[in-house]
Amino acid sequence: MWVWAGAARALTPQEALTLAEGETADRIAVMGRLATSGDPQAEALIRAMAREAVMVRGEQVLIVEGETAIDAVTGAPASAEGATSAMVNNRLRGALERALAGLDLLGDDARRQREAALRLRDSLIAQPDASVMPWIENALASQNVSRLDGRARRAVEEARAALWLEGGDAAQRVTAVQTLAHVGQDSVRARLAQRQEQESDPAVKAALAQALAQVDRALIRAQVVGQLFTGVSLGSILLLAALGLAITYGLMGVINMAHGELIMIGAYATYVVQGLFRQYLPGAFEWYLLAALPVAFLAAALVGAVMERGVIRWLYGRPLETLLATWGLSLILMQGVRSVFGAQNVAVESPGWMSGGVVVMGDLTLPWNRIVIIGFALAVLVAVALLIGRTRLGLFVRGVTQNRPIAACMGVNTARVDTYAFALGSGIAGLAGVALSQVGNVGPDLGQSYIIDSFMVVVLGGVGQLAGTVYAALGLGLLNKFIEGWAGAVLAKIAVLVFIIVFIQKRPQGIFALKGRQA
Amino acid sequence: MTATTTTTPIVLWPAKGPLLTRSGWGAVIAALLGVCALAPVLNLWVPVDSPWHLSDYMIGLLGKIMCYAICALAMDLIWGYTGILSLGHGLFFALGGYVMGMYLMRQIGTDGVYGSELPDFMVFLDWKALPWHWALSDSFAATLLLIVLVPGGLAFAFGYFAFRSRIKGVYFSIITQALTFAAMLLFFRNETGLGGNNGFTDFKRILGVPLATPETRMVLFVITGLTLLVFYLWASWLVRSKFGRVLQAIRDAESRVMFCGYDPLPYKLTIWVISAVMCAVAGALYVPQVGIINPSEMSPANSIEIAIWTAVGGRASLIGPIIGAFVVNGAKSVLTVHFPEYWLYFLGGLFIAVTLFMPQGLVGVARTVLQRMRGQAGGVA
Amino acid sequence: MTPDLMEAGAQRLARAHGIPATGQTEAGGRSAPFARPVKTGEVDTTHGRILYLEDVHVSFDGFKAINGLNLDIAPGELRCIIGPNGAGKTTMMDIITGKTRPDRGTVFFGSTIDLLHYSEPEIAALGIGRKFQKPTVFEELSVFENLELALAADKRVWSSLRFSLTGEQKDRLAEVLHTIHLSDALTRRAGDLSHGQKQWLEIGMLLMQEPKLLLLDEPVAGMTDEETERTAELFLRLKGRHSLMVVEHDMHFIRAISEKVTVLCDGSVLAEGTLDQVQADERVIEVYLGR
Amino acid sequence: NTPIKVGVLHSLSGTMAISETVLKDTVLMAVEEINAKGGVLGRKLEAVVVDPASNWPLFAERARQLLTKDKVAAVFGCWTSVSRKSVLPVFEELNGLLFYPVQYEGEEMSPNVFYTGAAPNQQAIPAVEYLMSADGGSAKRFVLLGTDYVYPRTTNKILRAFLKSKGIPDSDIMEEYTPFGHSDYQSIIARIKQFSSQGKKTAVVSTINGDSNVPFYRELGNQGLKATDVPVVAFSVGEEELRGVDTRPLVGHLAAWNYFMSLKNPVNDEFTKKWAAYAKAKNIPGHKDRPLTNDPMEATYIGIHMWKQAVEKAKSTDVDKVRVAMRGQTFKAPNGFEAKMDEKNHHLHKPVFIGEVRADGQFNVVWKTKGPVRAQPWSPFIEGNDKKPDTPQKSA
Amino acid sequence: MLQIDRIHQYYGGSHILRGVSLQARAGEITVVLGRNGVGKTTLLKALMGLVPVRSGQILLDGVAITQASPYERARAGIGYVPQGREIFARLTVHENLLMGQATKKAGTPLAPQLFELFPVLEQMLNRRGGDLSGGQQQQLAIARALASSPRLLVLDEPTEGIQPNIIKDIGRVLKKLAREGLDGQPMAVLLVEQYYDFAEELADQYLVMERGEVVASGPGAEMQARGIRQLVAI
Ligand SMILES: Nc1ncnc2c1ncn2[C@@H]1O[C@H](COP(=O)(O)OP(=O)(O)OP(=O)(O)O)[C@@H](O)[C@H]1O
Ligand SMILES: Nc1ncnc2c1ncn2[C@@H]1O[C@H](COP(=O)(O)OP(=O)(O)OP(=O)(O)O)[C@@H](O)[C@H]1O
Ligand SMILES: NC(N)=O
Ligand SMILES: [Mg+2]
Ligand SMILES: [Mg+2]
Repeated sequence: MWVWAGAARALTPQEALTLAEGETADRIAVMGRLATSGDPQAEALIRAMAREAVMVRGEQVLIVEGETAIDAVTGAPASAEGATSAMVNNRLRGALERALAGLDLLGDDARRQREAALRLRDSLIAQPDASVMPWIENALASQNVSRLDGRARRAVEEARAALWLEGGDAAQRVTAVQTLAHVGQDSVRARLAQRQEQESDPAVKAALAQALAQVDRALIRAQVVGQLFTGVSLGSILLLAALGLAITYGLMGVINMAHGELIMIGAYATYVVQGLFRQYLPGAFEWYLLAALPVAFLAAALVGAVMERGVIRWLYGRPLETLLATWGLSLILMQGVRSVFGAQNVAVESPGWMSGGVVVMGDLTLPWNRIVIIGFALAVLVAVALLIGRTRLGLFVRGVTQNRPIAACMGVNTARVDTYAFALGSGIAGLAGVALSQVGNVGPDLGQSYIIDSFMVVVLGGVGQLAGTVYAALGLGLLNKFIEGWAGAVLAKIAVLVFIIVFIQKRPQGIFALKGRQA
Repeated sequence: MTATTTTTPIVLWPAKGPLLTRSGWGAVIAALLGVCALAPVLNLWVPVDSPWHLSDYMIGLLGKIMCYAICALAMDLIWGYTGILSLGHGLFFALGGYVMGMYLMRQIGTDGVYGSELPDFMVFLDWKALPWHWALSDSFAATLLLIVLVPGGLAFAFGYFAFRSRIKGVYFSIITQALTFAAMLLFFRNETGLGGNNGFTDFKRILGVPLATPETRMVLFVITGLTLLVFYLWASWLVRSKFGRVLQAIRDAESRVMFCGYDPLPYKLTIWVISAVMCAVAGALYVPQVGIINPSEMSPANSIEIAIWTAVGGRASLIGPIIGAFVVNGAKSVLTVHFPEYWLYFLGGLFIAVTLFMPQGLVGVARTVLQRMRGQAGGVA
Repeated sequence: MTPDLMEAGAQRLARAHGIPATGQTEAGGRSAPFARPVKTGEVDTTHGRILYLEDVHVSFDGFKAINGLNLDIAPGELRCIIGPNGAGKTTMMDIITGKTRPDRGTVFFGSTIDLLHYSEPEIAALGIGRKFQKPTVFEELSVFENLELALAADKRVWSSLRFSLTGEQKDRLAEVLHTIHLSDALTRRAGDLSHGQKQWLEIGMLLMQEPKLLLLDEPVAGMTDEETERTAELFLRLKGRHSLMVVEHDMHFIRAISEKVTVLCDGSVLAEGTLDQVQADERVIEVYLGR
Repeated sequence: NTPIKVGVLHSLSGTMAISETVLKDTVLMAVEEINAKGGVLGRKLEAVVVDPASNWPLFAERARQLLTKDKVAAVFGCWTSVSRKSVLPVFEELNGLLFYPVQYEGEEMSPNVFYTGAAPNQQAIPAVEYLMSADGGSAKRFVLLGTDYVYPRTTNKILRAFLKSKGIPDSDIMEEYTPFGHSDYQSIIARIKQFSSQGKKTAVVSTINGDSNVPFYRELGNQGLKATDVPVVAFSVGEEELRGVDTRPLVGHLAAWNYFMSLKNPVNDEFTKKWAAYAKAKNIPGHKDRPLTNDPMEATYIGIHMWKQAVEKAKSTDVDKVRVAMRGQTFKAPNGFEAKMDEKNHHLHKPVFIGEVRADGQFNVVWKTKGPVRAQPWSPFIEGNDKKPDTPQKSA
Repeated sequence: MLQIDRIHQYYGGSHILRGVSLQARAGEITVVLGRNGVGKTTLLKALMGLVPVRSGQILLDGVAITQASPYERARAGIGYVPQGREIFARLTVHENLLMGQATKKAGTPLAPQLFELFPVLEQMLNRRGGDLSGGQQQQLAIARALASSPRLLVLDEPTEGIQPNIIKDIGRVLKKLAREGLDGQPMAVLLVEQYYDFAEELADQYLVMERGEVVASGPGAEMQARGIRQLVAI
């Protein structure tokens, strides 16, 4: 790291060119100088480098924003005709990030300050670099105090603690240990453990032992929470994938092998909506997913309705034949998507608010897309439960699926109810497709990877039992992630399947067996 | 019953038909001749450029499809007649194939890429000795035994527990699917010692005889054909016995069967194991003919396909599934060549058409057509 | 744990370890020489009872369907059971045939066979036949095949594989066919029969089984008066050689066949006696017969 | 003057269609191009396309059919190693010719196959060397992450031996496998995070199979593992695989290939333009709006052109003659170098590029070898391979 | 109200209904008698549209409903109690009754008269239909049909499995329903019955079927005189 220098120095064309095009080591050196120069032009150039918006035209270094380009040194408008991009590799990118952290810490954007401070802290915990100390002290010095908000200030203090831990006196070390103990991260644990091996001072040693225990507790807590979260998250995905099937199969008895393809249709609908937004509503792109929900629901529901009207309605009461016919439908749908969209995957971007994650308990990151999907699954579940359990349509669906001719004799338009019900189940599959497009592939095979899991969930829960479906999805998600924790992904998957086999032995009708005479 | 009943009336007994009808026997004999005489002659002795020549490619294709037909027949016994839909029969097929594959791997001897006694994949994954489960793979006799015992044993154990727990219907289907899926993942693992994802391939000889000769291929073809015929006759006999009727009764009303004093467990278990073993034998015949066995044979989709051949041909008629296997796989072979980009539409369409318009499968259609023709003929006469 | 539960547990353990259960079937406590499944004809009725229920309780989600039921039936007896809808008659048959496990109570076949330790097919093999309230036959099989399956014979896999009808069995089949008026329908699919015909077929299947004890749940429901009469005749003929327990709501039919009538109500016995006695019982009139 | 038939054996349906379909189109494009220039030996080429449907036994059946019924002069096909292993005996028995265009684990050298994809030393080893260099971040700790099948297993075995030779202890290597089609990488990424927080610079070497990459990278982005902290270098992730990913959070992660679409040279400009035009003309879904090229496409393209040159040199399509003529063939490849078929080992000499993911889904080349590298299909890091002959041997 | 005109019906090849005609008038109970398998149930199924008729006509208030689908017939005011109860086993008693009033507007409360008729149903409102005893199910089936306030009530052996006192109740109810319905409007009742005494007591009109044909008919009062009991018994 470089030492903070107060005096401003202007950016020279030569420096700019080295930064843009030189050998990596030279570029890093130049950047170090520039970052501390206090020259706004230099700061602009560094930030542009980090955005990868720098180009070189002959000897001239340009900052390019869309169509317009300016000379990096003079700030004058320039032409980007024939310019080539300045390349950034990881090593340089790392240095750039550190430089930006330095700049941000002294800037006046509180959010950036906080992020910069955290980044600084983490990098110092991982690799203590004593040369940064003066700079930290500077940042903490009285004239800057007002500039750092509480969180950022704490992070900088923690960064200082990381340095004190290695280079401070005994008292500083004890303070450092106590400060760091609150940062429940694996890297802190590693650092403290390393220190403990070298430490001779008894007071520090005692503090270390205490801190280690504290960090360990925090880590275990975080680990448990993390595992629960991943389990619930996997469960929510299984649930979403299975909910539609819980209707088309669980209630209606259609062994719908095309269920996965209905999910796929939902995902492709998302893709199409994304494309439309990008083209016609780029300003609202962040919110394209909200528009995709109804579109995907309707698209899948429509396909489902057509399937029901065209094929499935002739097969009620012959469940095993629905297997054959829907298998055929699934082949057709898959190849259809291949013909229209190509065999390769298509890109579905997550909107900004679903990217990244929230950091809790040290360095446990809970990704936003997972959190959103858990909430979404819950919402869909509640909606389905209400619809099936509390509405007249739900009642008709249940009645019709149990005894079609008699329901008709009661005055229920069974054909229409069947179509609605199947379309509803299909539409929910489409909604699942929207969610799945945010975590995995969107391609013609998308459905195939979920169909088996979906059936397992519905059957394990007990056919026709919505509550069972929920328990099964969550149970399998948690179990899978728990086993994966110590046996690896492959064995976990096998173990879960074996578990299903054994479990069904104990409960031959699934978790929520229909009790009573009609079981 | 009590003697008070007046005279026992004369009842016309339903004619207990012979095992096969006259035309049925005719077809069996024709098939026998076709497989054992016609095919070898057309393939081996008729010159290649003659229009009558039956190509090696066709022999390979037919041999493969006959193996599938055995699977479909086995599926029919358990699904069509007993009402138990297995979505895991691909597992038994694959296990039979793996047992045979292990033997064939050992037959490679030191002719492999690494010239080691061990199969190649073991060499480059640093295995120093054959793992225990390869112990008997050297012996052909043991292999034949294991082809029956391994899948049969697994089917027995699995079936015993499942049927004892009275797992039925879709619950049974799903756990069979889970079973084959789990096995697939297990076999994918390289640690399992069965070649991982690649499985076994590059076989050289069987019983010391090179595999890649037309003669060996023809012998395998004939054996497959004979096996199919024997299984067909055996299955016919089974379903016409009282045993077969109990199976159908179980399919229709299992609890009533119990109240009649039958314990369904041994019945289901027997047919389940028979069916599994049939598949295993098919798998064992399949591997030397196609030259590869790997875990994708255990993928759930493959098992579903077996059920599909059966349904297309027509359940609960033994000839139906055989026809189904030929039609679906034949269609696949032809269509993937002539319409590589559209064949799935045709195949999918075929499945839909069969379910919608031929609820009894192809055999049902044939039956109605035959009946119509007979009816007309009768009308004229 | 109550003593009878311990006893039950001990017996279950014994069965689980393959200790022959046949010992119980031998009269006078003699132990059976071989561990073979029990056979019909070995029921010990020396104490004058073929069926014996004591203090049986069953509840479903807290609803007491059977509530301290006591009942016994003598060998060769024809017992009629009547009682309001929901009294627990069908549930009682479910218990006897092993379909429902009681919460507590004793159910003995003869004086030695504790039925609670047997599964449905075992109970059927012991010699208890049952006709369901809703007729159940093998719909895809022909009338003939339905009867043939029910025929009393060794019902193990190996025997069925080698089975063929003997002349004697054919005669019996013909006789039963005649009895149930389905001689003309021999080859028809059972599923295509009308409701009443299915009832008859099911009775026929029962007869083929030659059970010691027949449980008949509303056998004449949906039959015409004349058919009802014929059924009554049939039951009277069977009586003596077989024991019968008949549940019916048809009082004419009951009158035609009954010697002793038990009235169930709310899961226990309300009254017992001849038809005239129970018909005169105020409580029975109140809950069942009506005025 | 009948056309010369060539077979195209790529899955157009099933799980592998995602990757393989575009290779079929590449062959068709090359055939069209060759025919436009007058064909081969004055005869037109005719491509026989079949669909082995991602079904390995079907690959063998189709191969036999192409060789015996259609009597094709050469076959371009296969992607997975298992499909190649499945057809290999057929090609050897019938003495056919297969051009295999995908990077693979090596340990094979058949006289009936020409391998135009990379062997491990043309991809995996240079990539790891780069990670250990200063520019690559001086990684000291490695996560070897792959899909559980033979290519990743073998590659990782080779890499482990290589890392050992560079002084990396076993405790600094973590090896993890996921099943095919695995789509939930939450736990694994959490574990990588933990593994990487021990103070030493950590890098991930990914041999995750195509299908699982999108979920993997998505999770990576969302859990905030950035390339500057823990770079991931992948061997099966190219332009086509990234099509399905939002690459902004992935900037800086790496891939190693012998070709990138973003390479700037005249041959590649022409190649990408040709492809774009072809995709538009043939209305190839996906590519008609956003044409992409990638390494296996380039390898396919090189393969068919080299075969054409060899046929012209041999003046015959006879397999034995073509095989001899193939040796030493050269071709100006889109990667800007002259690709050369080795005189002996049936593998191409290829340059190695390391690319960093850009925000637009393309790659910035951050490192490359000085020139083409000769393939070592028998990796020296596997015991006993030093005794292997350097020429293909027909298996007995 | 209801007029059935020479309908013919086939199951596959077998001719089940052979030109059956009948009339059911509002305010009257029309009873169909006949032995097992003569086609009584089939007749009612044809009336409900559950099986197609080959020829003949079915008129409700003079409007042909021969081609109408079952639910349209229900909406036209036919309530049906099928043979064998056919209640919705996995719906609760309450839900079964709600299904029964599918023809009414959503949210219509259940008619309290139903529970006056069958008090046991009120006790078991939340029990699953399939768990009820046979007789309870039969009562539920009748209540379910009444829930739609039909103008024509069709019952297929409604006394099967019901305890005597309730049979008596049912008899009284049917009479009352025919005269004044649930809401004061007379109702037509078409009853298929084997229980002769019950039938005779209720019948305003009767028909006897044999092998798919109506072989006797007339006013209920004359049944005894014409020896219908014997006719049915032969
Ligand atoms: N599985 C169950 N769950 C809840 N209640 C049940 C269950 N089985 C039976 N019941 C209740 O137990 C009571 C007894 O039923 P059961 O069928 O034995 O009556 P029954 O005497 O045969 O009547 P019926 O004459 O109407 O056939 C009834 O009220 C019934 O609703
Ligand atoms: N689905 C069917 N397929 C073929 N024949 C049938 C079918 N259903 C009924 N039958 C036959 O049609 C005839 C009339 O049957 P239906 O059920 O109408 O008789 P029913 O008069 O109601 O008799 P029951 O009094 O026994 O209920 C019977 O001979 C029966 O076997
Ligand atoms: N060869 C491969 N990538 O499977
Ligand atoms: Mg009852
Ligand atoms: Mg009837």
